[in-house]
Amino acid sequence: MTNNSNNAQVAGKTSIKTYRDAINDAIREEMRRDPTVIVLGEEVSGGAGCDGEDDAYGGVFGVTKGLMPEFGRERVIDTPISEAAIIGAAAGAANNGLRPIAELMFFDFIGVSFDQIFNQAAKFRYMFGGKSKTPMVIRGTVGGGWRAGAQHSSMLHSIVTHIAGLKVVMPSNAYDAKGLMVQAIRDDDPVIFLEHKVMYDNECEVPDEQYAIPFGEAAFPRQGKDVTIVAISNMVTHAIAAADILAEEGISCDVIDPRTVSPMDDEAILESVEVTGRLVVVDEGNPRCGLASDIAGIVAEKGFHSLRAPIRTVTAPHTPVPFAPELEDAYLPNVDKVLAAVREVLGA
Amino acid sequence: MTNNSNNAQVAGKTSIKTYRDAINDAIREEMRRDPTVIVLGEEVSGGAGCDGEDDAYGGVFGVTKGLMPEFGRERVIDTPISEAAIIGAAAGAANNGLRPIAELMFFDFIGVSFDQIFNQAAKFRYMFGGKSKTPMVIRGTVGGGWRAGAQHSSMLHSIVTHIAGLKVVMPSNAYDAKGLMVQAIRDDDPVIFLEHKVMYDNECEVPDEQYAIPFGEAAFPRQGKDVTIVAISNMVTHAIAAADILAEEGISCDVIDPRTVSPMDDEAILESVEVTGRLVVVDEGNPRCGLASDIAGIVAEKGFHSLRAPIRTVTAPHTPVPFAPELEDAYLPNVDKVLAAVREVLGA
Amino acid sequence: MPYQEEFLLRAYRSMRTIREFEERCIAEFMGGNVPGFVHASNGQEAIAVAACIDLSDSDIIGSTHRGHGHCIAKGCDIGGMMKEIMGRSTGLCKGKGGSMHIADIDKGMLGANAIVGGGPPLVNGAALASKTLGTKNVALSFNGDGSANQGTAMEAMNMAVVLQLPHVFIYENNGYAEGTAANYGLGCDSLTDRNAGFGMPAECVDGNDFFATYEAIKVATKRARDGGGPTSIEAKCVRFDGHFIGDPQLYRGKDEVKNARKNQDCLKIFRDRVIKEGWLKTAAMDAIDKEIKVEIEQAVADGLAAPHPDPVTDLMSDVYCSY
Amino acid sequence: MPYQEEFLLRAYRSMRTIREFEERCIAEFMGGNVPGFVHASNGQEAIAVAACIDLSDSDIIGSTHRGHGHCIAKGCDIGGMMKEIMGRSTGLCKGKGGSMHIADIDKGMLGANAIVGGGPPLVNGAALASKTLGTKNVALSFNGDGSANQGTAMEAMNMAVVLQLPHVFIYENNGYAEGTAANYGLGCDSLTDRNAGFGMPAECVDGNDFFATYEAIKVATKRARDGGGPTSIEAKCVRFDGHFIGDPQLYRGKDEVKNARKNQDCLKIFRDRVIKEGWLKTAAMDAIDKEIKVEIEQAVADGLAAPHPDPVTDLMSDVYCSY
Ligand SMILES: Cc1ncc(C[n+]2csc(CCOP(=O)(O)OP(=O)(O)O)c2C)c(N)n1
Ligand SMILES: Cc1ncc(C[n+]2csc(CCOP(=O)(O)OP(=O)(O)O)c2C)c(N)n1
Ligand SMILES: [Mg+2]
Ligand SMILES: [Mg+2]
Repeated sequence: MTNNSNNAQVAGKTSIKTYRDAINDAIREEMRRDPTVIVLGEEVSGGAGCDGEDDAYGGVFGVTKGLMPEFGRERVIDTPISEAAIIGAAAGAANNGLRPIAELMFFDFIGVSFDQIFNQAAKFRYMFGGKSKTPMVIRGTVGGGWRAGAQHSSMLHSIVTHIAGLKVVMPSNAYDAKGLMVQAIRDDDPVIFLEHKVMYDNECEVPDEQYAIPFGEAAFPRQGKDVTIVAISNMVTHAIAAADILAEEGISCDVIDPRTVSPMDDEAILESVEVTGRLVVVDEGNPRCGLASDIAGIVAEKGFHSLRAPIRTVTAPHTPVPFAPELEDAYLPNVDKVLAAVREVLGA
Repeated sequence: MTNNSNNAQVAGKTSIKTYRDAINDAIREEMRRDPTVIVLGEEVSGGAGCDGEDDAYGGVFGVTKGLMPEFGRERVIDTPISEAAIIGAAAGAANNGLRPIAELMFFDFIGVSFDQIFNQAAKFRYMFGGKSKTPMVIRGTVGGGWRAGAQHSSMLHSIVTHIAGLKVVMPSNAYDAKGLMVQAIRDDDPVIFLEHKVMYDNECEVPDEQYAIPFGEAAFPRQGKDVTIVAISNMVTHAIAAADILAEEGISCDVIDPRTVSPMDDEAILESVEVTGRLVVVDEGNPRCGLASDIAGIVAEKGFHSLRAPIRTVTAPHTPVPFAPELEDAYLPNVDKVLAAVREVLGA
Repeated sequence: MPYQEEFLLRAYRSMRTIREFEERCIAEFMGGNVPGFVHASNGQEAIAVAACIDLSDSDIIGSTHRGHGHCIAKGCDIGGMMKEIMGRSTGLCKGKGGSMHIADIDKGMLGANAIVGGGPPLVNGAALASKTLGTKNVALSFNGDGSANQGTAMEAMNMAVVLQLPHVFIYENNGYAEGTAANYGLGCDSLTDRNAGFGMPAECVDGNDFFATYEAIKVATKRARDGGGPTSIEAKCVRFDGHFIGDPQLYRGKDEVKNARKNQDCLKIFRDRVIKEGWLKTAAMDAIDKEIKVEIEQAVADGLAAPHPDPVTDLMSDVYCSY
Repeated sequence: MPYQEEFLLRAYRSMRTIREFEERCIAEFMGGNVPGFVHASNGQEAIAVAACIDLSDSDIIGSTHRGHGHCIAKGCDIGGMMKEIMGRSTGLCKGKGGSMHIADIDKGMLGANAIVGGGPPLVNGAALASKTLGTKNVALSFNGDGSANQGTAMEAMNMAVVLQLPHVFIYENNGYAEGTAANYGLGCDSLTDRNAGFGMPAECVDGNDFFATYEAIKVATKRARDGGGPTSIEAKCVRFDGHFIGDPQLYRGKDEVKNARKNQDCLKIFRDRVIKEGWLKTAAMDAIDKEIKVEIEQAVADGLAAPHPDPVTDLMSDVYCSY
C-alpha cells in the first residue's frame, strides 16, 4: 500500500491505479453485476447526436470513459444541461427499481439542482414513513487547485452534510474511492460522492476485485499520540505530509481520515483525542458552519475532558475561491498551514 | 421594552407592534424614503390578473400588505412561480441601481433558486474584483411549529451562513426585526433576512421612527454569570423563558441573541464565556455543520481556556421535519430541553 | 354505448369519493382535526379520475400540493389517507408526511409535492425506469398552471422528449396559482402551444368534461406505453375552494365560485351526460353517493380514533435505510 | 449604401479584435500563460458585434462562459481583459475572476457566467431596473443552444414576458454544448419556435452573416427600448475551436471544422460582402488587421508584465462592501 491508502487490507491481486480509474472500475463492475445500475449526466459519454466519435469524453474528467461502449446509451445516458432534471430523473428512477449514478460535472452545480437533492431525494424515506427507498449516487467534483474560479472550485460538502437523509462520501485515495463507490452504489440511500479534482491522477495500490468499504468507518493513514489531525478528501494528502515531517522532529501525529462525513466516525476521533488531548481539523471548505467547526463542536461537547489545548481548525478563509494562482494557493490549506496549526496546539 | 426586545434604547414615540407589522413598517418607510427600493415575489401583493380585490394577500403571511396600494405594481411586483428568476431579477437589478427586496415565501424554496443566491449574488463583488455592489434583501420564512411538514418547515440558515458573500439576519423580536430590516435594505451587500413564522404575531414595544441596527452586534436579553446561553431566532424565546425559570432557582444565565449570524458577534459570546465558563447553544436547525456546532467550534478554538465544562448544543435531531404535531413538538428545541442542557453543564 | 357500465360507475364512484373526501377534509380542518396546510382539489375531480382510471398499480403518478384527488383516483386507501392527513401513526406515511407529502409507493403514487414543480423531474425518473427495465409502465405527472412556470417543469419536458420517456404531463389549469391569475403568471397566450414547442404532442381539453379529458389522456398514455414519448395535456378546470383551506379568496370575482359550482361542476356535468345518453341511471349514482358518505364518515371516525405517532421512536426512524 | 463607412469599419474592427484576441488566447493558454479553463469564441464574432455595436455603456449585457467576444464587442479594454485572463492584479477584476467571471460594470458588461443558464435571470434584473427607473436602457443576454435547456433560462423568458422587460435573449446556436449536439440536447425541432411559445417575438438568423444578425437584433432592441418587451433571436453559428481550449473534439465530424473555417467564417463572409457591395476597400480592412495584431501583441506583453495579486490583502478584500 502506498502513502494515501487505508488501514484495511484486502487479499487477492492488486494493481497500481489512479483515483479516476478506481472509480471507473467500481462503476463498471457494479454495472456488470447489476443491470439496474445506470449512469446519467452531461457528457458522461459525450458525442450524443454528433458526427464524430462516441464516448468522446467519458465524463469531462474521463471518469466514466468506456462505460457507454460497453453498456450502451440506454444505461449510460447523456443528458441536456438540466441538472434539476438529471437529479430528479435519478431520484424518481431510484424509487422505481433502478440504481442511478447521476453526475454533476462540478458539484458547484448543486445550485440549480438543490431542491431535487435536499427536498426530494433526501426526504422521501422519512416523509413517506419509511415506505420508499432511494438508492442513488450523485457524483460531483469538488475543490480548488485548477484555477477554475469562484463557480467551479467550491467544496460544498458541509452543505450536504447538514441535510438529514443524505450520506456524504469523500475519498482521499484510489483505494478508498473504489471501495466507497461500490458501497455507494449498493447502498439503499441517496449518497453524495465527492471527488476532488486534483486527485484524479493520484495512484495507489488497489485490489482488482470488488470490495465495499462500509460508511462511517474512518481510516488511519498515520498513527501517533501527540496530536490528532482530522483531515478529509485532498486535505488528507497534506495531513500525511505534515505528519511525516513532524515525525522526523519526534512529534507523532494521529491522522484520521473520516472518509465519509455523513455518517461520520465520531468515535474514532473522540478515542484519538482521548489519547492525544490535542486536535487539529483540516478542511478545504469555508469556515462558517463548515465541517471543521462541526468536528470541533462535537469534540467540545463529547470529548471536552480529553482536551488539553484549544482546538485548531485549518480551513479556507470566508471568501469565494479566487482565480489567480497566487490567490488560490493562499486560499487553500496546505502543508505549512497544517504544520503551523499542529505546532500551535502543541506549543500552547 | 417587553421580554424579547433588545438591549438598545431608542428615544421618541413607540407603539406595541407585532413582528409582522414591524417588518412591514421598516419596508414601507424605506420605500417612501428611497424610490429605488422595490419588492418582488409571489403574492407579495396578490390578485394579479384577477377579477377580485388587489393586494388580496400582501404576502401569504401578510407582511407586505398595503405596500402595493401605496407604491403600485411597478414597485411591488407579483411574479410567476419562478424562484430562480425572482432572485436573479433582484440580483441583476441590484447591480443596476435598485435595492430589491425579494421574497421567498418559504425559505425552503432556496432549493430551486440556490444558484442565483450562492453562485451569483453572493459572489459578484469578489469575482468582479470589488467593482460591483449588490444591495438586495432576500426575505424568507423559516422554522417549524406550523405542522407544515418536511418541505415548508426547515431553518436552513446554516447553509447560507456557510456562504461567503451573504449576510444572514435572524431577528427574534419585533424591535430587532424593524431595525435589522432597515439596515438590511440600506446595506450594500446581499442580505438573507429570515423570519420565523411562529413569531409573526409576537409583539413588543417598537419605536415609530426608522432606526437601523448594525449587523454583527449581539443583543443581551438576560444577563448573568453562571452560564452563557446563545440562542437565535425563535429559540431566544425559549432561552429567555429558561433563564427566567432558572433565575428563580438562583442560577443566573447570560442570554445572548446574535441577531445576525453572519457577521456574528463572536466577541460577545467569548466575553460572556470568559465570565461563565459554560456554554449552551440553542438552535432550531439540524445539528451537522449547523450554527450550534459552528458556535461551539469557535469557542473551542478561541475561548477554550475559559471553558469549565463541555459545551452543550440543543438542536433539532438529524431528521427532516415531521408532520404530526407530536413528532414536530418532539423535533423542536423547547424550554425543557434548554433547562436540561443548562443543568447538565452546571452539574457536570 | 361507448363505455361499459362498470367503467362509468367506477369513474363516478372515484370522482364522488374525491368530492366527498375533500369536502369532509375542509370541515375537519375547520373543526381543528387536521393540522397544517391543506389544499383541496374539489372541482377538479374529473381530471384525476380520467388520468388514473385505466392505470395499474405499477404505473406511476407524481402529484402536487393539491394531491388528494390524485391519490384517491390512483387507488390509495381513503382510510389511510385520512389518518395521514390527521397525522396518525397508522396513516399512509405514519403521520410523517401529511397532506402535502402523502405518498403510496405500492399504489404507484410517488408522492404529493410541497415544492411547486418538484414532481415532473421525478416522474421522468419513473418513466426512465420503465424504459430501462422495459416494463411498459407509464408515468404521469400532475402540474398546475402556476407550476408550469417553474424551471424544473420545463427542464423535465425537454428531457422527456430527448430521452423519449413514457411520461404524460398533465397540466390542471384551474385559472389560479394561489391568488395570481394563470393568465398573469403565464406570459404566453396558450400553455398548450408553449408545451408543443418543446417537441411533444400537446392538447388542451375541457377538464370539467370527464369524457373529453379521458379520451385525450388515453391517447397520450397509449402513445407513451408504445414508446412514442411524452405528451402534454392541459385540462382547464375550476378550483371550487380556496388555494388552501381557510383562504378568504378576496382575489376572486364576485359570484365566480357560485357560478362555477353551478355551471362547471364536473360531477354534475358527468351525471347530466350519462343520464342524457342513457348510459347510467340516476338511482345507481345516488346509491353510490350514499355509500361514499358512509365510507368517508367511517374514514373520519377511524382517523380520529387512530393512534398518534410515538415522539421518541417514530421521530428518529426512517431517515435512512441503514446508517 | 445602407451602412455608414464608419459603422462598417467599427464592426469589422470589433470582429477582427475578437478573432485575434481569441487566437492569441489559445496560443497563450497552450504556452502556459493563461491558467484555468478558457472557452474561446472565435467563429462567433459576428453575433457579439451585431448585438453590441449600437449599445451604449448604460445598456447592459450578460454573458456566458464563452464571453471574451461579448466583452470586446461591448467595449471592454482588451488590455484589462488579457490581464484578467492571465490572473493579474491590474486585470478587469483584479485577477479574482478570470476568463469565466470577467465583468466590467462600467461598460455595462454584467459578467461572464460559469454557470450555464446563470445569466438570463440576472439580465432580467438589469432590464427591470431600466423599466423601474425609466432609463430606457436595454438589456441583452447571451445564451447557448445548451443553456437553452437550463430551467433558469426558461423561467427568465417567461418572467420577461410577464413583466414586459426590455430584454433581448440572444441564443448563439453553435451546434454544440460541449461534446453534445444541439439537436440532441434540444428536444424540439426549432429553438426559435419553442421560444416563440413563451409569448415573445422570436426569429432565427444566420449568425455567420453579420448583417442579417445585426438587422434582427436592431429590431428587437428597438422594440425593447420602446416598451415592447422581450424578443428571442437565435443565431446559428460555428464554434471554430474546442469547447474549451485543449479539447480534442473527437466528437466532431471529419473536416467539419476545416470546412466551416473555409465556408462559414463570419469575417470572410463580411469581407466578401462589403467588397462585393463596394461598401469597403480591402486595404482599409487589411490596415485594421495590422493595427489589431499590434494591439493584441501589446496586450499580451502588458499582461505578462503585469503584477500578480497580493496573496494577503487581495485574498481577503472585496467579499463585502462592509462587514
Ligand atoms: C417552489 C415553490 N414555490 C412556491 C410555493 C408556494 N405555492 C404553493 S402552491 C402555489 C400555487 C401553485 O399554483 P398551481 O401550480 O396553479 O397549482 P394549484 O394551486 O392551482 O393547484 C404556490 C405559489 C411552493 N410550494 N413551492
Ligand atoms: C449549470 C452548469 N452545468 C454545466 C456546466 C458545464 N458546461 C459549461 S459550458 C457547457 C456547454 C454549454 O453549451 P452552450 O450553452 O451551447 O454554449 P457553448 O459552449 O456552445 O458556447 C457545459 C455543459 C456549467 N458550467 N454549468
Ligand atoms: Mg392553478
Ligand atoms: Mg453551444
